[in-house]
Amino acid sequence: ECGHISLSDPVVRLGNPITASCIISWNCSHLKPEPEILWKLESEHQPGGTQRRLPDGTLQSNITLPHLNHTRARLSCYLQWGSSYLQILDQAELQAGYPPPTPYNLSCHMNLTASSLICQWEPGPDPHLPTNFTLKSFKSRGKCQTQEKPIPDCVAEARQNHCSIPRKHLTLYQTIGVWLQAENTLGTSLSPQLCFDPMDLVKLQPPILRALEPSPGGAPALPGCLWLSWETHNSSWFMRKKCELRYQPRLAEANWALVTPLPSKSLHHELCGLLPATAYILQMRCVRWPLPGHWSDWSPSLERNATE
Amino acid sequence: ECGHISLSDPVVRLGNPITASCIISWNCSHLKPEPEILWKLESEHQPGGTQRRLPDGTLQSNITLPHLNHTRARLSCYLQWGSSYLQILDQAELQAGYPPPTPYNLSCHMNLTASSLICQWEPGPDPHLPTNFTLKSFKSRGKCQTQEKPIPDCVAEARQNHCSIPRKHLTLYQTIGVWLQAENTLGTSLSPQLCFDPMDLVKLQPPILRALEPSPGGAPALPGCLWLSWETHNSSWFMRKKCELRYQPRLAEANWALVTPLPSKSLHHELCGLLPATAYILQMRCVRWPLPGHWSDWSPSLERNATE
Amino acid sequence: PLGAAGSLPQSFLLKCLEQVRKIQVDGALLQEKLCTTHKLCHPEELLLLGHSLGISQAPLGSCSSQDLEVTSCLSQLHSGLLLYQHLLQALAGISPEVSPTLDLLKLDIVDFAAYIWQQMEDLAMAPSRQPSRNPTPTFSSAFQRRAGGVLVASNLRSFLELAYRALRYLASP
Repeated sequence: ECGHISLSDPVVRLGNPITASCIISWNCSHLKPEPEILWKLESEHQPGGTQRRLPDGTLQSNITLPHLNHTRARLSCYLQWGSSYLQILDQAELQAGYPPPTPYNLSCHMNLTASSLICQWEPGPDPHLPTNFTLKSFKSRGKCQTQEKPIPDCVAEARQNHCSIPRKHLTLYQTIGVWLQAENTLGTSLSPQLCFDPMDLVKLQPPILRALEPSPGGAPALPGCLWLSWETHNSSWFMRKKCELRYQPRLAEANWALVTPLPSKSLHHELCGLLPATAYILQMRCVRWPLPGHWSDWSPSLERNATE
Repeated sequence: ECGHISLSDPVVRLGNPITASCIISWNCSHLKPEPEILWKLESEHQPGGTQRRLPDGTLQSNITLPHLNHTRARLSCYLQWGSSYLQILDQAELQAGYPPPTPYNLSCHMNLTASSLICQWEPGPDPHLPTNFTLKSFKSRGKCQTQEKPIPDCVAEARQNHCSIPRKHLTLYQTIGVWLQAENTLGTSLSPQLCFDPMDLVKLQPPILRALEPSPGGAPALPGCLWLSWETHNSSWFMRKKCELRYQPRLAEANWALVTPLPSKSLHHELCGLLPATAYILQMRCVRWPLPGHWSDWSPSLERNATE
Repeated sequence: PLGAAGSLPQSFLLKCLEQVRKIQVDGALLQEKLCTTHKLCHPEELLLLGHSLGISQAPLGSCSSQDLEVTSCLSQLHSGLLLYQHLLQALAGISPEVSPTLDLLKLDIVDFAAYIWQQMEDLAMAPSRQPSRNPTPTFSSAFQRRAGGVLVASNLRSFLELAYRALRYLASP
């Protein structure tokens, strides 16, 4: 081999020193006048290489870059003799960054429609190195002191800060232990462990809100009323839940009024005491109840005019 | 097994007869009074089953449906004894259709941008059965009398009547033999074989046509003129080609006028002799030339007013 | 000394010219990719390495205009294309960004070599055996494959320029 760069470490902490050595074979270096080994970081000349001829005739240069401040950089070993063109003999890819910061805000919710447990997290500052995030979990009981059965790792896709554990890997209504492992060449870090029953973190789909006409045959409609019906997504049909309705007139600086608790389904709900002939915005959300769960997102807004 | 239907053939030609036999085990048929095996096609009772008790105690019924006119149908074997509910013991899926018709109008063109040979065909009337279309081809020389090297099959996606052979499977500038095989449960049919050099079937991308302002410094523009430039897609840069321009005034029943041949690139082309101050629609297409090839599609229309 | 120039079909020469231009485009793309992706833009910086790796130039002496001899020119063109085909094969695994361009260049060279050989056979101009394979350099690192790519593309460029001049001369009426 004509020339070869070897590195103290191909990946270092950003700002740390890195030492490289370039060895050039006899047949590539027995030139007149005696050639000089030069170093470049990207296209910038790097002085300070110490060069010597080894007993076996090879030519060696060592250099230490005191602070590597590039997250990616190409280090090149050149040979110069006389007025000839600088000859590149080898290049090495340098990488610098940080060990993975401890991921935080790990939170999960059970999605009944997708039948999977979705966990997301905050990765923390960018370590500038390819970092793998793996959601580790195990089936357990009680406070997750013992690992009953491991659950296959859930490896997040590149640059994604969420991962889904499919239903077939979960035991519902029993606790599972979950934590996140972040790993790159410079180290590994673990998030705190969570311990929960996936069903206690169920997040329902938003309910479906529909406007109704005033009841046809009924008494003449009072002013300042409107009628609506709602139902929840069938994937959570089996769950007892409660809902709440918020509404506000479509006026500047209006505040939300809240009606809570409401049943998870109503074929005909009358809302009165509103400003007559005024447009109102209504939204609803539901939560598993009395058993624990996450509130669903608010439903898409329904716009409706109160009666005159 | 309680009951089992066996068929002469699970797939028959539409309108052909089909024979089925239903065998019911002793422990499912030793009932009082002697049970009767009944047949239904979908939900329609089928008379004509011949029933007998076999020496080993099993009960068997055979039936022949003279003309199966459903392309898909479910044949069910029932047991009735006394006034009890009819019991389904087995079901079989019947399929009927036709052998694949001979595909026709097989044609191919070489797409330089996608670097692949795209062949399409007419599948012929629907045989009502899942039918696979496979483009078969081989590398050859001259008139494709000899198979030099097979090319991997190109299996068309379901309900697609085209297939693309990627560049890595092709030898350009040498002839390849290509034909289409259509296959389903009832048979196979082959299209006639084509023999061509893929590059002789190159179809260029349409050229890019641009309007130009009258040359700034030049003499005052004559009435009834317009200026344009054009260039072809860089994927065919290496090919010698010719182009043609067609234009017509944006008037009812106007006819296209044709300017041919034109070079494949022009930085500044003047077109005069037009109706002054009239809007014109212009389009251009190109073809490999003098070597053979397919004309490109016409370029998107360019609309321009001729000078007053 | 044109030799069998008259016997070369015009469509053969036109298709040869087209293939040379196609390979020139592929080669230029390879050089551009190696420069933008790996900052290896100057073959002059890699001559010493190229010499030590044994990357040789393909001779085209019989195609130079002074003493153009058709049969040996086609034969040298064919052998040269085989040399570049094997050199490019040795560069496999050059880098994910450059590989697609390298593969397309290789395919076009393989096809052009096969096209010339077939025509020489059809015109009974082909030597009895395909030329023996020169020893191909071994590239022992990603850097050497990229540097080798720059040198091969540069050599191929001058090889094709010479070939193009000869073919255009043969195709001229």
